[in-house]
Amino acid sequence: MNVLTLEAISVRFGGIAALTSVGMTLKQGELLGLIGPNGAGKTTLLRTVIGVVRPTQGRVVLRGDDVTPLSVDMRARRGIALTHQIVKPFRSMTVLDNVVFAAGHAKTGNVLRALGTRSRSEETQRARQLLELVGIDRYADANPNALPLGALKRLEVARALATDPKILLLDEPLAGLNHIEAERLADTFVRLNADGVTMVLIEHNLGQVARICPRVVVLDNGKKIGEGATRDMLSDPAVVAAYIGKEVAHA
Amino acid sequence: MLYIELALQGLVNGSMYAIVAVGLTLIYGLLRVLHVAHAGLFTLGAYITVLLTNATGSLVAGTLISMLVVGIVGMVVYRLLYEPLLAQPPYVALIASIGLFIAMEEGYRIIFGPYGNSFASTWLTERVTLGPFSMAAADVAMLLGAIVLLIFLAVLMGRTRLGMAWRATVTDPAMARSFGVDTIKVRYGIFFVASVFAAVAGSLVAVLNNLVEPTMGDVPSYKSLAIIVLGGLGNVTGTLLASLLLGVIEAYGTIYTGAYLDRDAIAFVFLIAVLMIRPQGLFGAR
Amino acid sequence: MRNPLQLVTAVIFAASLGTAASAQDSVKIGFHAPLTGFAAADGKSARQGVELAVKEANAAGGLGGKKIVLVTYDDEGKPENAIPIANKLIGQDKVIMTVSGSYSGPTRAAAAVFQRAGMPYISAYAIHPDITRAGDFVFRTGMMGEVQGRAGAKLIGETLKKKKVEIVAVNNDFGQALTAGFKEAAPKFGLEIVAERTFGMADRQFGPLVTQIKADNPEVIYAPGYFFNAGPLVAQLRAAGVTADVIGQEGYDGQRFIEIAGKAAEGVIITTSLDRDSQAPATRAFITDYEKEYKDRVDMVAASGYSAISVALEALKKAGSQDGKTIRDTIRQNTFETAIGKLAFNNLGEVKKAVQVQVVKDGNFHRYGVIDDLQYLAPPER
Amino acid sequence: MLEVRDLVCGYGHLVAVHGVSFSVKAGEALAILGANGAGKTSTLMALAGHVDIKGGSITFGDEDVTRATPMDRCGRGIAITPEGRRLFSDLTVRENLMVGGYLRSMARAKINLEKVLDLFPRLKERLHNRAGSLSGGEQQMVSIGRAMMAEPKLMMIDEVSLGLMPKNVDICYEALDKLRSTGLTLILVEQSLERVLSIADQVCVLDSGAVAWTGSAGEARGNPEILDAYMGGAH
Amino acid sequence: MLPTLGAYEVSLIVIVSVNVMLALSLNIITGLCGQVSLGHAAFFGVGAYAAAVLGNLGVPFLVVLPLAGLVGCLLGLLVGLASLRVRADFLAITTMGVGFVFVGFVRKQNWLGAEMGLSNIPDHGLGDAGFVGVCLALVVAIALLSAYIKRSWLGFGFATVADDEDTSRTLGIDVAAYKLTAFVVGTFLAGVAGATYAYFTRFLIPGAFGFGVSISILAMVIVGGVGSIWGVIVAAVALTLLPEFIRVVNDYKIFIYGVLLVLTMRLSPGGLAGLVGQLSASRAEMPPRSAGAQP
Repeated sequence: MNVLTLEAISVRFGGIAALTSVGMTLKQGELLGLIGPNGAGKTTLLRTVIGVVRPTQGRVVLRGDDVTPLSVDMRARRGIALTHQIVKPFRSMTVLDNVVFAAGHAKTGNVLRALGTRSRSEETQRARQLLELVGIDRYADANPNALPLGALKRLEVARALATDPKILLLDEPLAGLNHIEAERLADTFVRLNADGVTMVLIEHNLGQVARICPRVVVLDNGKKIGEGATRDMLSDPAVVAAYIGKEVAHA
Repeated sequence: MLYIELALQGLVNGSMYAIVAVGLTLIYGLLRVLHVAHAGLFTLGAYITVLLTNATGSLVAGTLISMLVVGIVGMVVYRLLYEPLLAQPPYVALIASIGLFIAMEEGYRIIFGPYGNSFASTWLTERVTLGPFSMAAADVAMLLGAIVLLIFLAVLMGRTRLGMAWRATVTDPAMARSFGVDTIKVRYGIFFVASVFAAVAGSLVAVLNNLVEPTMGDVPSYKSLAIIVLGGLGNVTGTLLASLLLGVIEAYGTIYTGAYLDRDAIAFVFLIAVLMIRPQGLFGAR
Repeated sequence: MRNPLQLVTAVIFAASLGTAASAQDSVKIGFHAPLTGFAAADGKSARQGVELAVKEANAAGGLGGKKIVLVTYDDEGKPENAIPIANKLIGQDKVIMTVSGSYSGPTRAAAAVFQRAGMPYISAYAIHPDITRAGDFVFRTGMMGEVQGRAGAKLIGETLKKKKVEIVAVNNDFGQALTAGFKEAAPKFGLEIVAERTFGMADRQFGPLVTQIKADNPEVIYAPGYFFNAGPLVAQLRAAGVTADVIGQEGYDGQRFIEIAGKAAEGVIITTSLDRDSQAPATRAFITDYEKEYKDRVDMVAASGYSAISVALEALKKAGSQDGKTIRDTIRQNTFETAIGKLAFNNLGEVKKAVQVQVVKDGNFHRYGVIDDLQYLAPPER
Repeated sequence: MLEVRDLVCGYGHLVAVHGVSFSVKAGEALAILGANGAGKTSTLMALAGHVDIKGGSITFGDEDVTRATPMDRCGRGIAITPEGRRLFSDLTVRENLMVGGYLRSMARAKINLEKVLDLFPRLKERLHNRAGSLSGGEQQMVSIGRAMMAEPKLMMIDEVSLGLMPKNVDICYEALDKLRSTGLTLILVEQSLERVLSIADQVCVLDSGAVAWTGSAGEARGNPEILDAYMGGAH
Repeated sequence: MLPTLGAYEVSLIVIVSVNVMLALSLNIITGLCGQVSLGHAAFFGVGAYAAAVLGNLGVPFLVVLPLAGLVGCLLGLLVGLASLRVRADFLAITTMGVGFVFVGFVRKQNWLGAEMGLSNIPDHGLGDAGFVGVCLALVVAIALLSAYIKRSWLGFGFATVADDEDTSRTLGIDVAAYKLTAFVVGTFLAGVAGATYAYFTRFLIPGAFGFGVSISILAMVIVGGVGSIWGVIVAAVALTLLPEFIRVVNDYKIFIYGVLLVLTMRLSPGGLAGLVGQLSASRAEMPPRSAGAQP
């Protein structure tokens, strides 16, 4: 069953085509890799799915419903979550509160409801679990400004997970992590995926992509140039020429 | 004919706005601070010019010394007020700046008295005739002053290495330092140039009105904030165009809609209308 | 950082000592004016006028041997400040009457407080009609705005015999009140109002307005405003080649107007309270003493402040009592010789007096005429 | 050439590095490795002069530069390619590079500009584009080029491969290799072990703000388990 | 109820109360929700004029209070809608513009007294003690409401909108609803403060709601410490009474006020709340605002 279908998405920024008629489907429970050169339009595609970017053409269909006209927050409430490539923690609050807030999504959906409730104990507990899950629980009470980039990347993941997403869009979550840390976080993704969270992963760490994503979509220059089993794609001449270069990744 | 003359008068006013606001937008671009006290330096420039001109008999000498002194005071303001607050949220510097502006205006009143000062001899009635148009000499001086200063600024910012270093400092001061740009000097430099501009504007306004008062910075203080927002905060060209546009709109507005809204309200109705259509200002923020 | 704070504390301390020092055997009179803010120039003139009068009265022996002490507060020209000031003057400072050297906003707000407390209150030069309507304890020695507007119309229509008038008024209560009075009286003098325009208090550059006035081509420009507007306006009008007569009012009245406008000020005629060429002893004494005391020229506001407190002191002397009602009745029943002429008050507490017409000649204000036609100058009785 | 002794540094009250010592000889390439939060970037930024140094010393050449300003360090020949590249995004590529050569004469800057363009021919057609409009790979090239413009003796590069596609990583490493062959001293902070060990001579592994292991790149390549022990972070 | 109070004390308490209400109301918009407003006096003015008009129509004071608040928040809703279009400094200047347009509009409206102002606002009929009681009750109620909002999930949401509204949106926050709520609540309370003011001075002129008033309200919020309820209350009381206590130094009063603003910001940029925070706890110092641009 397709949870998410992108129908011929085109995006233009001030006359420059960022995406040209990109179509793609995401199956329930899938862990899809989204790869391609820098500037290929991967991040733009994820931002179109969550609604930060409005497509000039095409539709975003979530479980059969056209969500293209919906705002970002409405899409988030339908279960789409995004981790930012350029980290965006709430810098005025602690790492823990960043996640607590996201975990309170049921209370913050309606302004009156939000005004009527004060208890944060459940959400705090859940947030601590999530910080532990991504391995940054030792930073819980720190200010995000004091964290190294890799930890902030993981905070993005924990905060997105706190919204209990059905579809998790991960934009380079492994950047800034060394191979051991990356492997550990990738394993976490696999576990979550097994628990039923559908995921799209943008990542240049092809080793991890090859390890955890059965299927990838390859973008180049705003167009889809390939889609299929990860192993096949990583050896596809067009993909190698555009993306991987002369050294074949250690897949 | 009337329309053209109104537009010309609007441009004269717009030129004054431009000379004040360009400095403000430079400083905003550099520090992200709404430097309200800039208008206090404008008033200081006017006072020094009037007092020195009356003492020495030379308007040129008075203006030049005023530019120098106000430029230095501008650097002092940066050093004592803004530099220690750079790490704070911008509204902290805003309130500090407003406090300084209030204290400056009151200081002028206490020192120079509330009645204002005038030149011993005036140039107000001198006129320049150009074809069918005839303008007060002071108006022409304002227009020419604005053109000269703004060309100077454009060349400085766009064509020199110093200008490049300035713009690099605006984007990322730490990195600019790492490549040898002395960002502290750059900041002093910007404050000096911006404050010199304020002094020139103050001197020109002093000549134009033959009146320098403690509160003469009030209108520039908020009007130039509106202008730099209209121009797209930090955008120098945008600020220049917004100044002239606002000058012209006020000129027509005071004549044709003055019965319904006062001059400030006309300016701000225009501002709000523009921002609702273009939230980043007429010419976009940098 | 410690030094400025110490300085501040020292100043406050010294100042409070200063007020505390003068205590018994004295009569306290309250005074408030805008000493800071947009109207600080008028506040300073008013204060100097009032202080001079008190100084002279004390030199002449005070009030029955008691020293007169002036309690002065700055209201910044804001109504909300005037209320606590009025209450403080009444409750804390225990003054026996108060003079306002302020604009209409603060004066109107304070008037209600003094009325409620039953304390006589004299406004020196505020123009708002509602001030005296606060009640029978409130008096005004200045002209109501409407009255002065009517005088302006009479001046243009009867004395100057001009017809086509353009009104160019400052955008505040002063401008609005004068315009209203002028327009009310204009038909009676056959005046044709060709256009009516306004400018802001803060405006000093009138380029577009001047261009438009030139196009409107009036015979006379009636321009209610203050010296700081009028100086640049008149200069810019003349610079643009507009030769129409400019008629001003008491807002122009001061040497600063002439200094700002320079030669352009020549020939400008104003309606005001002070006649500089008057031979009346009270006026001559005031002008001489003021210029000697402050090394500065007199203006209308200083004269008004001086005269308002002269009325207060004279009334206190005549009443021989510190009771509010007695003082009120004394003011009401008497006439007073002041620097701005002979003053008497009607039922509402409005002054009945002549309007002085002055013209700028050779860099000074001089007498042009007097309008004492009570048909047009009579203030309302209720 | 560079001697770091007992370096303690951090932001405000927060101490990120407690007592790190290492040295780099002229012409050498040192790789600084470690888990996230181990203090690698802080160490590099401290060497560039952007972090409060609370203790220890940094000697460059024969001179103590512990308290030197970033401008001074640049003048002495230390250049940085920072994490996240941090280009002057409103300036053009050419202007970015010229700011890199700010302390050099105009003539020298022009010669150096040619060198950068020889190394990264792709930047030629981008010279007048805004740096902010470039793709990640191109930005990294500008960042390396900008550091080259300063004519450094020591170049510090923080995570050159961060967010870059494999092909661009290759291009950047090739460029670094070429620079190294000209005798330039390098300090590299990197997460991709394999790439960095192919170019480094010496390795310094940090753990929780302190040096956990140092040795030659050869040793490190031979015993990956040594490194792995410190890569997992505090768990 | 308060038998020993003289008229002077009563007038001070009322003025302080009005300013505390204004500061707290702006604190909801600026302090909690991060939308800096330089035009808060407009909502204050709308409330005051609405109260004057309603009062003159014979509506009793206690009914006028909430109605004035409603009129205030009607304008607040409009400005809130504008806040969805423009951000940060652009919003600050837009709200400043709203302030100027409001004053410019009233200046020309004869039915609102135009330049001559509105006088003859009826007496509130509660007597001094009753009026003071209403003022204090309003202050307490608004303070409690602010404290409650701050601790609720609504306040939590405000904090994220203040911090980074785009990210807040990706977490499912209807940013528009939150901002509008902040504006509606804040401007309602400003309108109530306006009504209180109108019945206090019983005389309104457009100039009483100008830019300077907006600035002084914002100064109270920032000197108190953005978002801190007790800090804002203390600052509002202090900044209102300061000129009153140094009235004896008439000539230097405003000068001292300006200098104190500068010194407060210079010595304690976090305002009173920040100062107390620094003194009481050994909290880790926050590193400076990131000066560098993101790639």
